[in-house]
Amino acid sequence: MEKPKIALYWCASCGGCEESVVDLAEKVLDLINVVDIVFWPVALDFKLEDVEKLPDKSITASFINGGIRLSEHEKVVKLLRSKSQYVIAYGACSAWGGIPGLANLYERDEIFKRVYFEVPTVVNEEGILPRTYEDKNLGIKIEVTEFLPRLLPLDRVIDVDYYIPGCPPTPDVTWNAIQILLSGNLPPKGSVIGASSRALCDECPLNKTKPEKLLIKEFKRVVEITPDPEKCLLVQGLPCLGPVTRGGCGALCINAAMPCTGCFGMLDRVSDYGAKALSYLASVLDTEDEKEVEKQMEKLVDLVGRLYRYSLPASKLGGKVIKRR
Amino acid sequence: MVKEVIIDPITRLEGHGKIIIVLDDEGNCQKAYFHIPELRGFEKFAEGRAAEDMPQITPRICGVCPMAHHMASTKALDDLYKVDPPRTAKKIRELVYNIFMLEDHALHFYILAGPDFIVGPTAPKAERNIIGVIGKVGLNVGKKVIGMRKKLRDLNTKIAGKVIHPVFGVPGGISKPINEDIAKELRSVANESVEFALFTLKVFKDIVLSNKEYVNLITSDSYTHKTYYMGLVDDKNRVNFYDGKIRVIDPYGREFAKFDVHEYQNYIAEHVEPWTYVKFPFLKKIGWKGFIDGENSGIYSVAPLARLNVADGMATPHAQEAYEEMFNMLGGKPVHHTLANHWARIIEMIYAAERIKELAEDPEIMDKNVRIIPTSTPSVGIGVVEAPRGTLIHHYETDNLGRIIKANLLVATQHNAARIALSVDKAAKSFVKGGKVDEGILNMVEMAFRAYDPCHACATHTVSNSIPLAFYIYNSKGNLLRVLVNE
Amino acid sequence: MSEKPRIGVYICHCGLNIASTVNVKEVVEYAKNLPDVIVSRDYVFMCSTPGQDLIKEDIEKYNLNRIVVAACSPSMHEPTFRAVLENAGLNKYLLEMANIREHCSWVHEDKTIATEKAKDLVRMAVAKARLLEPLKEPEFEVQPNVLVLGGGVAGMRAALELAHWGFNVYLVEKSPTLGGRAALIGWIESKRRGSDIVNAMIKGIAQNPRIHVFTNSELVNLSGFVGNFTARINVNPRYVNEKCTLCGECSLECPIDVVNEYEFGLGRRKAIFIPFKGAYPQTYVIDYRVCVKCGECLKACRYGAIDLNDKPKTLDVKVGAVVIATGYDPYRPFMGEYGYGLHKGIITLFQLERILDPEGPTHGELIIGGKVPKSIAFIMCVGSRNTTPNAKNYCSRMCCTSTIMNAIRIKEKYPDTDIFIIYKDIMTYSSDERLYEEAGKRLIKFIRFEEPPTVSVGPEGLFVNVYEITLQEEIRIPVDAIVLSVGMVPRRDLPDLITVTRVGCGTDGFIREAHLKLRPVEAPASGIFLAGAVTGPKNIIESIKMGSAAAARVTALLSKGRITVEPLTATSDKDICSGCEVCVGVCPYGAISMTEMDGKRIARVEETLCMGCGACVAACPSGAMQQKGFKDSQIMAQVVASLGGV
Amino acid sequence: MSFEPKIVVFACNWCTYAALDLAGTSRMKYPANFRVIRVMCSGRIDPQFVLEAFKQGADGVIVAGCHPGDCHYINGNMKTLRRMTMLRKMLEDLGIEKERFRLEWISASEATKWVQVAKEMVEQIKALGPLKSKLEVMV
Repeated sequence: MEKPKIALYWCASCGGCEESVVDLAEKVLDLINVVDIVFWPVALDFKLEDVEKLPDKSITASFINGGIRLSEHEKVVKLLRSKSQYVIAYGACSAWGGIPGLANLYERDEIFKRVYFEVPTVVNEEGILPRTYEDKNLGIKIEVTEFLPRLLPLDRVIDVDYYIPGCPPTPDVTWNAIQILLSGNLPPKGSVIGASSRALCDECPLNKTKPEKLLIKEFKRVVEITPDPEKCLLVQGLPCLGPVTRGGCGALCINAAMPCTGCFGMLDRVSDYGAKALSYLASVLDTEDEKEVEKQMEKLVDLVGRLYRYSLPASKLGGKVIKRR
Repeated sequence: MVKEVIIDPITRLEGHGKIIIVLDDEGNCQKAYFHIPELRGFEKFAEGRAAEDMPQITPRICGVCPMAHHMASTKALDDLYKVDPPRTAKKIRELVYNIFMLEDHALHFYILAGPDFIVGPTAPKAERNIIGVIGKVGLNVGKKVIGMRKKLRDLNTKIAGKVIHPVFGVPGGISKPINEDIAKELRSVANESVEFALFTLKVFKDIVLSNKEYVNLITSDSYTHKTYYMGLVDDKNRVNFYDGKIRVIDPYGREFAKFDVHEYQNYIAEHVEPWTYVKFPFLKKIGWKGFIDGENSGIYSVAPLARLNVADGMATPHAQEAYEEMFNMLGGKPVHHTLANHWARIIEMIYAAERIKELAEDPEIMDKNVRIIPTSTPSVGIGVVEAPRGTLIHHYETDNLGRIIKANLLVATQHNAARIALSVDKAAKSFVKGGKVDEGILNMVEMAFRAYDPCHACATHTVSNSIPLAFYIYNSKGNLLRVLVNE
Repeated sequence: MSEKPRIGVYICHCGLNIASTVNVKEVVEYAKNLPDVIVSRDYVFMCSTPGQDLIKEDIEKYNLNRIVVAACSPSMHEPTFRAVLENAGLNKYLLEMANIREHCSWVHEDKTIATEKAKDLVRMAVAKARLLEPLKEPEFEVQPNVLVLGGGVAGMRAALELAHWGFNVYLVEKSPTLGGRAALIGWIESKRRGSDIVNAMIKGIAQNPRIHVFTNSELVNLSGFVGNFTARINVNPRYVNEKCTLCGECSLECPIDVVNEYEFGLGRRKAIFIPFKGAYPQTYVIDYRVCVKCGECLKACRYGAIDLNDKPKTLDVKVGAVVIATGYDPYRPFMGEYGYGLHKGIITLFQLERILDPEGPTHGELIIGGKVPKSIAFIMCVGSRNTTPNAKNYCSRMCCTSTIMNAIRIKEKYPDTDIFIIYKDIMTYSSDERLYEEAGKRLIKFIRFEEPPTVSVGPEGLFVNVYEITLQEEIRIPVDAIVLSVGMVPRRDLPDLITVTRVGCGTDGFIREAHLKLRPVEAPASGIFLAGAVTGPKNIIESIKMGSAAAARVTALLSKGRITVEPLTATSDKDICSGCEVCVGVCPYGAISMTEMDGKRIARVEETLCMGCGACVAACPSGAMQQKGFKDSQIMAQVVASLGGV
Repeated sequence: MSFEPKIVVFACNWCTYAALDLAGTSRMKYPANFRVIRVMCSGRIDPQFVLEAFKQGADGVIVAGCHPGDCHYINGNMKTLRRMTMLRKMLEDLGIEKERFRLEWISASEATKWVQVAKEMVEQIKALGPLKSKLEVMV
C-alpha cells in the first residue's frame, strides 16, 4: 500500500517548530521511510500548486505551525484543510497563538506606528506605511497581504483535529505524536497528543523537595535571586508555572534552574490558562492583606505577559478589549 | 483592470516572495520590486513586558537563530542593570554561542544551500534537498552531518536549557554553572567539531572549488555588488561573534567607522518602502539613495562575507589559514561576490570549532561563580552579537521596575534586505531584455538568495528559507505580461 | 453520568407571592423548549402535599432523572423537594432549584422584567441540572455532648432535657449566675414569679452530674462541623470559691461601687457581690471587670473563700451540637425619650418589675423616685412599632401583658392609685385576655393613641399629653410617675456571637431561623440550634417551650450516634493530579494529604474532614480537583446560561 | 430601548446569597440586571468563571462573599481576596474597566448594602456602555 502523505506548513512562525522537526535528526530518515512528505516549504521544493493539484483529503495529515497573522496564512491553511484528512496544530503558536499572540495587547495601528515611525532608527518623513501600493506613474498595484486585526490560533480559522504542544514541541513529543498518528488507534478529536496528561510537577525532579504546606510569603524575580537548583523554584519564590502547565518536555527549563513559563500550555480540564495560573499563584501566596497582595503582584511585573505568554489569542478574551472610538 | 490581472495570480501563489518587474517601452526592466509578506510587531508588544523575560520572548523572532536573540537580549540586560558578569559566565556564554554558530552554519551549508552546489544547480528540484545531498555525498556523510549537529545541539540543551529558545541567560551571568559530566562531553565534542569543520572545508573544496563552473559562478558579475560591509571585531580587529566593536568598511576596504553599539543610532538608520513589510537599514552618514550600490549609497551588507571583509583576520590558526586562502584566491579584500558567503561561512565554522576547543579546555569554565545579582535601577540597555546572518542589536528602555517602555530591534537579515533587492534588480536588468525573459533568472535570483541565507523570520519575523518566488512582469502600460514561478 | 438527562421543571406560584409579579404560565411554556426538558408544570404551592405528589407522579410517569423546581430560596425548601426525589426513588442531589421568589418576584415590580428574569433563572437551573450527578452522603460518628449557650430559662430547659436524654451538656453563661432575665422579672399567670421557675430549674441543674456549668464564661471560637464541633470557652475568674457562706462581710468592705445591672440601673452594688438571692453558684463573686484587687475583701472573709490569684482559663470541648439561648436586652430609652432620664418619676417597665419584687431595691414597696405615686401613666410600645424615630418596627408582644399584669398588682396593693394605660393597640393574646378584662373591672383607664403621646417635665410636675381619639381632643394628664413599657431588642453582644458561630442574622438583628415553619429552632448552619428570645421577642413560657423543642431536635440529630452530611465535598482525579501540592496548603481543614497511587504521588481528600468550601478546586492548577455538586463544568454551564446561552 | 447591562453575580451560600434572600423577604427593590450563581463559599470562585462571563457577554461581574473573619469556612474569602485582587489588575491590563468587576463583602444581614451595591453598579455600567461591542474586535 502507498505511504501516508504528510504536509508541513508554517504561518506566523519563527521556524523553531521546523527546527524541532529537523532535530528528530536520524529519525527524520526513518520518518521518510514510512511517509511521503508532499509539502514542506522550509526543506523541500514542493510548491503550493502541487498541493492544489492533489485531490481533497488526499493528504493524511497536515502539521501546521505558527499563528494566523496575515490574510495569506488564512488562505493557505484553508487549502490544506480541504486537502487533509487530519489537521494537526503543531506547537504553541498554532495551538494558542504563542508569543507573537502578545501582539493582541495592541491595535494594528499602534503596532504599525511603532515599527514604521517611532523606533529611533527609522527615517520616514513621508509617513510611508506598507499597504497595498499603487505605483501611479507605472500604473501597477502591489498587494501587500493584510495584517489581521488580531493574531488567531489555528482552530479559530479552520477545524483542528489534534494539538501538539510546546514552544517548540520537543523531538520526543513530536515523535510520540507521530507514533500515535501512525498507530491508527486515534484519541478523541481535539486531544492534545504526544505530551503528558498531567502537569509538569509530575515529572519535575524538584517536586519532591516541596514542604508539607505549599505556601509562600513573597514572589521573587529571576533578577533578584540565584535559586538553589536542587530545590523547588516555586518554594524559593520564583513564580514557576509548572503546576498549571502540561508535562512532557522533561522539565528542560527547570533543569537549567529557570522557572517554567508554560510553553506546553494548559491541561484538559482547564479552559483559560492565564486565569487558572493566576488563581493558583494567588492561592499559594500566604497573606490575608490586600496591600500585601498588591505588593507581591508588583513582583510578577507583567501579569498578562507572564500568565498568557503563549496563549493570549486562545484565552477567553483573546487579547486586550479594544476601546471603541 | 490592473486590479483584475494582479489579484488572480496572487491568490494562486500565496506564500511566495513576490517580485514585480516593470518594463519600459523597449521592454527592458525599468523597475523591480521584491516583497516579503510578513510582520509580527515584536517592537510593539515587547512594551509592558518584564525586562528579564526578553531573553525568552525575543528568540521567538527566529527559531532558526534563537540563541542569537537570546544572547543579544541577555547582553542588553547586563547593560540595562549595569552589571558585569563573572568571567566564567562570559566564557560559557561565548562557548554556547560558538556551538550554536557551528551547528547553524552546518545546517545552512549542508541542508539549505548545499543542494545548489553539491547536488548541482541543474539537478531536478525534487532532488535538490538534504535527501539529495545525502545521495550525492553518501549516507555516511549525511549521518555524520546530522550526528554532529545533534551532539552540538544536545550539548546546548544541557547548558542553555533549551536549544530552540534557550533560557539560561540572566542579567549578570547565567542561571547555572557547568558540571563535570557536561565538561567531559564538551571536551570530546570540541575535538570532533574541529575535525568536522575542516572536513566541511574539504567537501567545499572538492565539490565546489575543484569545479571551474562554480568558481566562475561565484565570481560572475551578476552576483557582485560593491557595497559597504559591517561586522563585529575584537580589540585586534579579528572576527568575533559574541562581543566587540562594530566595524564598517567602504567598498574599497577602508575603515569607514568603528563604534560601540551604544552609538548605533548615529550610524544606522532604517528606510521604509510601501510595498514590503521589511525595513531597509542604511548608513545614516551617507543616507538612503535608493537601490543602488557603490560608495555613495548607504546600502551595506552583513553576514559571513561581510564579517570577514571588515576583519583583519581570524583569531584561530586553521581559520586564519583558510581566511588568507580565500582572499588570495578571490583577489584580496574586500570580496564583493555574494556567493563567496558560502566559503566565508565555512571559515567561520572552523573558527567557531577552534574557539569551542579553546574554551572547552579552559579550566575556568568549571568555576561555580557564574552570576552577579544586579543592584542598580534599570533604565536603558543595548546589546549586540553577530548572528549567523549578521549583526543583531537589541535596545530596551524600561521604567525603574524593569518593565519595558520602548524596544528597538535591528535584526541580521534585515541589514541585507537592500542588498538582496539589489541582486533582484540586477538579475532583472541582465535577464529581461527586449521584453524577452530568460527563465534562468529564477535560478539566478534563488541562488543569490541562498547565499545570503536570508532568514526572513529575522528580517520581518517569518522564515522563508526556501524562498519560493513569483515574478510578475508588467509592460509599460501596467498590464501583466506573464507570471514566472520557480519550479 | 451515562444516561441521558430527562428533566422535569416545576414552577411554583407560591400563592400570589410569585404569581403576582411573574407570569408563571409563560415561564412554564418557555421551560418546555429547554434542552432535555421532558415536562414543565406549575402549581399554586409546590411545597404542599399535592404539589409534591405532582412531582413524584411525574418522576414515575415520565421516568425523569433530573428535577428543577422554580420557587423560593433553596434555604427554604431544598430539603422538602430533595425528600420528594428520595420518595420517588431518585437520588436527592439530582434536584436544582431556581430562586424566583426571594431573588425575583419579591424584589421586582415590572411583571415583564420579572418574568424574563424568571425564565433566565430557570434556564440556568436546567443548564446545571443537565450535568447533575447522583451523590452519596458521607456518614460518620458524632460527639454525644452538647454546648448550650445561655443560662436563662430557655438554655436551662434545653440543658435539663438533653441531660435527661443522656447527653453531656456544657452550659455556658456569660454572667456570674444562671437564671437570666426571668430570675429578675416576669410573672406567670400573675401568680407564679419567674424566679420561682428559675430556682426550680437551677435546683435540677445543680443536682445533674451530666450538666457542666460554666458561669462568667463565653464561647470564643467554634470550629469543626455538625456532629464534631470543637468549642473554645473562656472561663473568667470568680475569685470566690464554694467556701463562701454568703455572710456578706466582704461586700461591706469593698470600696468599689457600681451601678447594679441586676436592678436595671435602679440600685448600686460592690465589685464583690451576689447578683440576687438564689443566684447560682451560691456564692459571692468578684466582678473581674471592675475589681482593683485592693484585698479589702480578703481581710474581711473569715472562711478563706477568696482567692485573688484566680486566673482566666481557656478550655476546648468537643460537642456534637450547639444550642444558642443567649436571650435579649431590654430596650433602653434614649435620654429624653418620653422624658426618660429627666425625672426620677419616669422609669421603665423592667425597673417597675424590680420595684414590685420583694427582693428588689424597695423590697416590693411601690416607691418611684423616692415617693409612693398617687397616679401612674404607662406609655406602651416604647421603642417598638415605629412609635418614635429610633424605635424598632416590630412588636415585643410580652409588654402588653406584662404592663397590664403589673398595673393590676399595683391596684391589688394600692387600690387608690390612678392608673392610665396609654396604648396604641393591646395584644394580650391567648389566655392573657382575661387580664385585660380584669384591668377594666379595676377601673384602670385605657387611652388609645394614634400619634404617640408626649411627656412634659416641669416644676409643676409630670404630664402626659395625648390626643384622645374618642374625645377628639388633646388631653393633658398630670401624674406622679410614668412607666415606659419597653420591648425586647437583640443583645448588644449578639453580633460577636453570630460571627463566632457563623449563623445567619435576621431582619431585626436577632438570629434567623433556618425556616420559620419547617426548622423553627435551627440555625441555617447545620448542627446549631436556637432557643428563646435570641430569635426574637418571647415571653417566659414561649422561651421554655422553645428550649424543650431545641433539645428535642438535638436529640433527634445525635441519638443515632452517627449522622450523614451533605456530600458536596472535593475529590481529586488520580489520572490528572500531578501532585503539585497546591491544594494541601489551601485547605483550611487539613483534609487533603499526598498519597502514592500506582507509582504516582497524588492528592487525596479525607471526606469526613472536607467541609466542601471548594477553595482547593479553584486553586487546583490542573482541574484535577473538583467539588461534587459544584464542578467547573456545572458552574460554567450556569454562567453560559445566565447570559442567554444554552 | 435603553441599554440594560447584564451582570453576573457569584455569591457564597452563607452570606451574600442569604443577604439577597433577606432583601427578598424584606421586599426591598433593586434593578433586575443581575443573575446570581450560588456557590458554597466565595473561595470556590475560579477566575475562569469571571472571564467566561465576560466572554459570554456580561457587562459586569460581582464576586461576593462573607466579610473578612466571618467566612463559614474559616478563611475561604481570604483566598477570594487574593485571587480577585490579582484578577482585577489583570482585567484592567486586558482593557476591562474596573467598574465592571467588583469584589464585595456582604453579610447575611446586609440586604441594604446589596441593594445599594446593585443600584450603584447598574448606574456605573450604564455610563460605560456595553462591553460586548468592544469584544467585537475579535475576528
